[in-house]
Amino acid sequence: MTNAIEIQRLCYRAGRTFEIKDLDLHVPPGAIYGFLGPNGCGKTTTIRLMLGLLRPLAGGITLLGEAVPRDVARVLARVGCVPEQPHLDPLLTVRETLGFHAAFFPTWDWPWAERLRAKFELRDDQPFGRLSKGQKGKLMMLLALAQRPELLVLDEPTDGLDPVVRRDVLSALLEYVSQRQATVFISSHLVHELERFCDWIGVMDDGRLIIELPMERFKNGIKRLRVGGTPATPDNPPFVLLAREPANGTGETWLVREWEPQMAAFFDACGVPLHQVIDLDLEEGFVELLRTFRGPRA
Amino acid sequence: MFEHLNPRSPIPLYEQIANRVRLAIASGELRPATALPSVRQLATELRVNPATVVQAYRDLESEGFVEMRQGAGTFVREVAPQARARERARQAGALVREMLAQAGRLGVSRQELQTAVAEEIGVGAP
Amino acid sequence: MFRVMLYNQWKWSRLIVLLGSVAGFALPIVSVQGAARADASPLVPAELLRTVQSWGVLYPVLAATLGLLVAIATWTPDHRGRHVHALLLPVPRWRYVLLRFGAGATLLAAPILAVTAGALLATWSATIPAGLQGYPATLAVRFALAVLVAFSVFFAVAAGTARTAGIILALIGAVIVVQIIAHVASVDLDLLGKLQIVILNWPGPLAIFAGRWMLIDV
Amino acid sequence: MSRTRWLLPFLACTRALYGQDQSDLPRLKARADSLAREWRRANAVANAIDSLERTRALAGRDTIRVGALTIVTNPSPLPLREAAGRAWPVIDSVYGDDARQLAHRPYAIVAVDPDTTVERPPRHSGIEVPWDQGVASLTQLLLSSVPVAPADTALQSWLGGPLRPLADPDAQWARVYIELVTAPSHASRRCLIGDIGGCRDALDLAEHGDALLRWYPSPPERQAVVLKSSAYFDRGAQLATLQTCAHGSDSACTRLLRSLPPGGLPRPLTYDARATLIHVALQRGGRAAYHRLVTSAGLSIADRLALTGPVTVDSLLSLWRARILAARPAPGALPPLGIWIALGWAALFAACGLWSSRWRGN
Repeated sequence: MTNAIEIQRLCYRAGRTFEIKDLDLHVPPGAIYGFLGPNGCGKTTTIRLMLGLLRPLAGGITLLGEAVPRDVARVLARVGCVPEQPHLDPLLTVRETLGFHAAFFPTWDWPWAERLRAKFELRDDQPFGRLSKGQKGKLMMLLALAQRPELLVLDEPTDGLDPVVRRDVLSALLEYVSQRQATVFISSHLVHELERFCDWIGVMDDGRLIIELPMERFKNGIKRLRVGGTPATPDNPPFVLLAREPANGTGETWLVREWEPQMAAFFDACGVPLHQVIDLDLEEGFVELLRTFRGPRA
Repeated sequence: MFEHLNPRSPIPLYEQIANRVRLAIASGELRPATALPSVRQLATELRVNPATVVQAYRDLESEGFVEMRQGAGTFVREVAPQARARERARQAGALVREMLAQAGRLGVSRQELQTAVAEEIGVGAP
Repeated sequence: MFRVMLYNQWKWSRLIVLLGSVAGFALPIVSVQGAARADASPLVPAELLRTVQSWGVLYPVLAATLGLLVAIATWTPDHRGRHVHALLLPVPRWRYVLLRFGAGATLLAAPILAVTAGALLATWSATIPAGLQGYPATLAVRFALAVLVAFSVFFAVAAGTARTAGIILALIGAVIVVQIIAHVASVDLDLLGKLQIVILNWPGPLAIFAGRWMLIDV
Repeated sequence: MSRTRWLLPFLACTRALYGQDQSDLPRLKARADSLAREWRRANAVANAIDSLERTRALAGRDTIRVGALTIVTNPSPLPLREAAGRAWPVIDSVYGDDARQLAHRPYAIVAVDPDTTVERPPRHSGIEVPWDQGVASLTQLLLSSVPVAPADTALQSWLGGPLRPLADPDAQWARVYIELVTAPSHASRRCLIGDIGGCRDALDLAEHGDALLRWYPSPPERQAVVLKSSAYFDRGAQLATLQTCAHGSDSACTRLLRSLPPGGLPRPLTYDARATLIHVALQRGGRAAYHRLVTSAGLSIADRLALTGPVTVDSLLSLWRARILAARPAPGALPPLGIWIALGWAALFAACGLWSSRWRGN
């Protein structure tokens, strides 16, 4: 089966400074794809390009097998979106907003929408403009889910929401995913949130995708190594050496990617003393990755 | 039962979930034929990827702790007492290994650790 | 789809539509008030024509105002959301624009019907002296067309960004500036006059607004 | 005019006469005779100069003949021949046999530079026409200045102007319809409704009775007439009366209208109405009708019209009325394709709504 989202050599430019250059991105079907990156790195722009809200300068975007932006109107019927800003008509009440949205989506599921509304404690007669930020966030997720999409594209769906609301929103999302094998593309800068449920990770910085890996490989592969002495950089290591810096006291700390436990043998073979292999969680790994990515150029 | 899952731990989440179930079965907290929460319930509740839950249940099934009945759910199997004891012993071993690793990072020596254990548990004298 | 769109726009423009309908209903009735007396005085026809004509100026004004306000109200919900929601709906853009246009035009049917009703009532209740005739249907059709043209003009302008509106204003400004320069340089160039002729005469776009709007005429 | 130059010494002479003794009348008579002779001679010279002037102005110029119509003009881009071609049938239909006299009464048209800043030599005869005029306006010009002998004063004063072909008959008939409907006069109202007597009153063809009461029998009408010509009464001693009238006093209004000189009372209908009536009579009467009309001076206007017809005035009036009713102008409505044109524009503008930079916007 083809990828749910496939982006090839995507280029876009806005203003003088911001640019997305040769972006490649692949979201396998059924994946929950965490899209990470610092603020202003181009995540939102990428998502807007993906949804046909912007026109790329070059490159191809395919959503669920359909070309974007050419066939975006057709494919949007199968895609649930939560854009970064709530953007609904402020005069319509919750009920009317649901009605408006439902009229455009052939797959709209009223009973489920009703259940979610009750679960999210949204009142029918409240105008969208008067909803709190958390309620708006819940309503946005409700709209995206109740249309029963094959693909969910969520841009910071929990940004600025309090923990309780965040938990409700994500629970609803995961409930939907477990019912239906939907693909989820979710961007967030709350890394630890993604750590719970993403099985793919893409990290973006400065308009480029730095890394795109299954979550386990990313998490297990990025390690900090304590190495004795200051050995020469080994030739053709089986891992990717991202950075090396002197540790306090003796030796050095190496940051490596694509590490596997049996690679300790490599150090034995080189005669370099490997003192310790330190695990990193997603957030640490992400931060280290960004640091080393930016380091050489800074 | 599934509180304190730690997504930041290097131990994968599915492993953590499976562990909790194994422990509960070993300790008798989960009786045989008890239904485990459905994948959907658990994924929703824990806010984890449903695939993670599925993998945890698969592992448990292959180890003989649970059986997955098509369309009905996942149920705890009758586990022989020796197997339960073996599991408890395994868990104990894991706890100790974790403790040792922690101690290593903190620079606590084996001797000191042994003493502390003896004191905390209250058996054996130096 | 159309139903929800219509409802959505109704929420935004109901005040305009209601006030427009009231004004549209009242205008023909007021325009013959007093002048259409039952007595057969030879003074009545002239007076009636004068009154009807002076009130008649208000029909194109009402039509243009309604078109403008409803067109603005048509796009306001989308402008508020920076068109994100609209662009994420699974309909082609032309269909969405058509839905918006159709809903706006449908809402404008209310004031148009009000004018029709008012005109019929006014001509029916007024005593029209010999030699004069009431033209409620013609007036209503003309009003409907004027409203529609005004709506579609402002609909197109309001659909654009501030930049689009800026371009339009700049074009108008450029014509005026060229005219002024031509005047200063005493070049015989009457752009504005020509433009006016082109726009306000048949088959110009705004010709429907020009001319006399007479509910009662010879 | 050149003639005044010759008149001045003559006036000076007559003035000097007053100083003379009353007794020597024969001498004065002889003197007056000699002055009259002098005047005739001077007049003859003036005429000779005028004709010389005309000859000079048109010397070596084109002469255009269409039918009996003769136009003398200088070479210019004016489409005179075409205009004459259009004007001639109209003129012929009005004047009938009498139109032949136009062969001896040419139009003198001087085409001039349309640029008003160019200085022109003074001219004393001929109609100056800027040479950028179109055929339509030239035709109008030819129709409005037909050089036939003017009709007698009785006819002209009844008509309220010279008798001419109708320059724009459709518009004139339509104007008369509106006039008939809106004139603030009971008479014209009656005429509209179908009372031929009313038509006769409104057109000032009745010879007996008080015009004021026939035309404007009710106080509001009289007031309306006064107010319509308030500029005339708005001075001197009449100002106070005018104000009283404006406040609703019928006696004041009547007094004001009675104070007008004979024939000064505003008539209910204007020149157009009476001109169209004459044209009905001319058309009805055939090619000799115009001749009958101008040669019947001395009779009443009604009789002259009847003679021109030659039918009774009443049947002329009913013909006239029927034609007016038929000429009811179209109300200010849509042109035939107006609906489709407007719908087309609306569709076009709506389509412009598609071309919006919002789509795939920022």
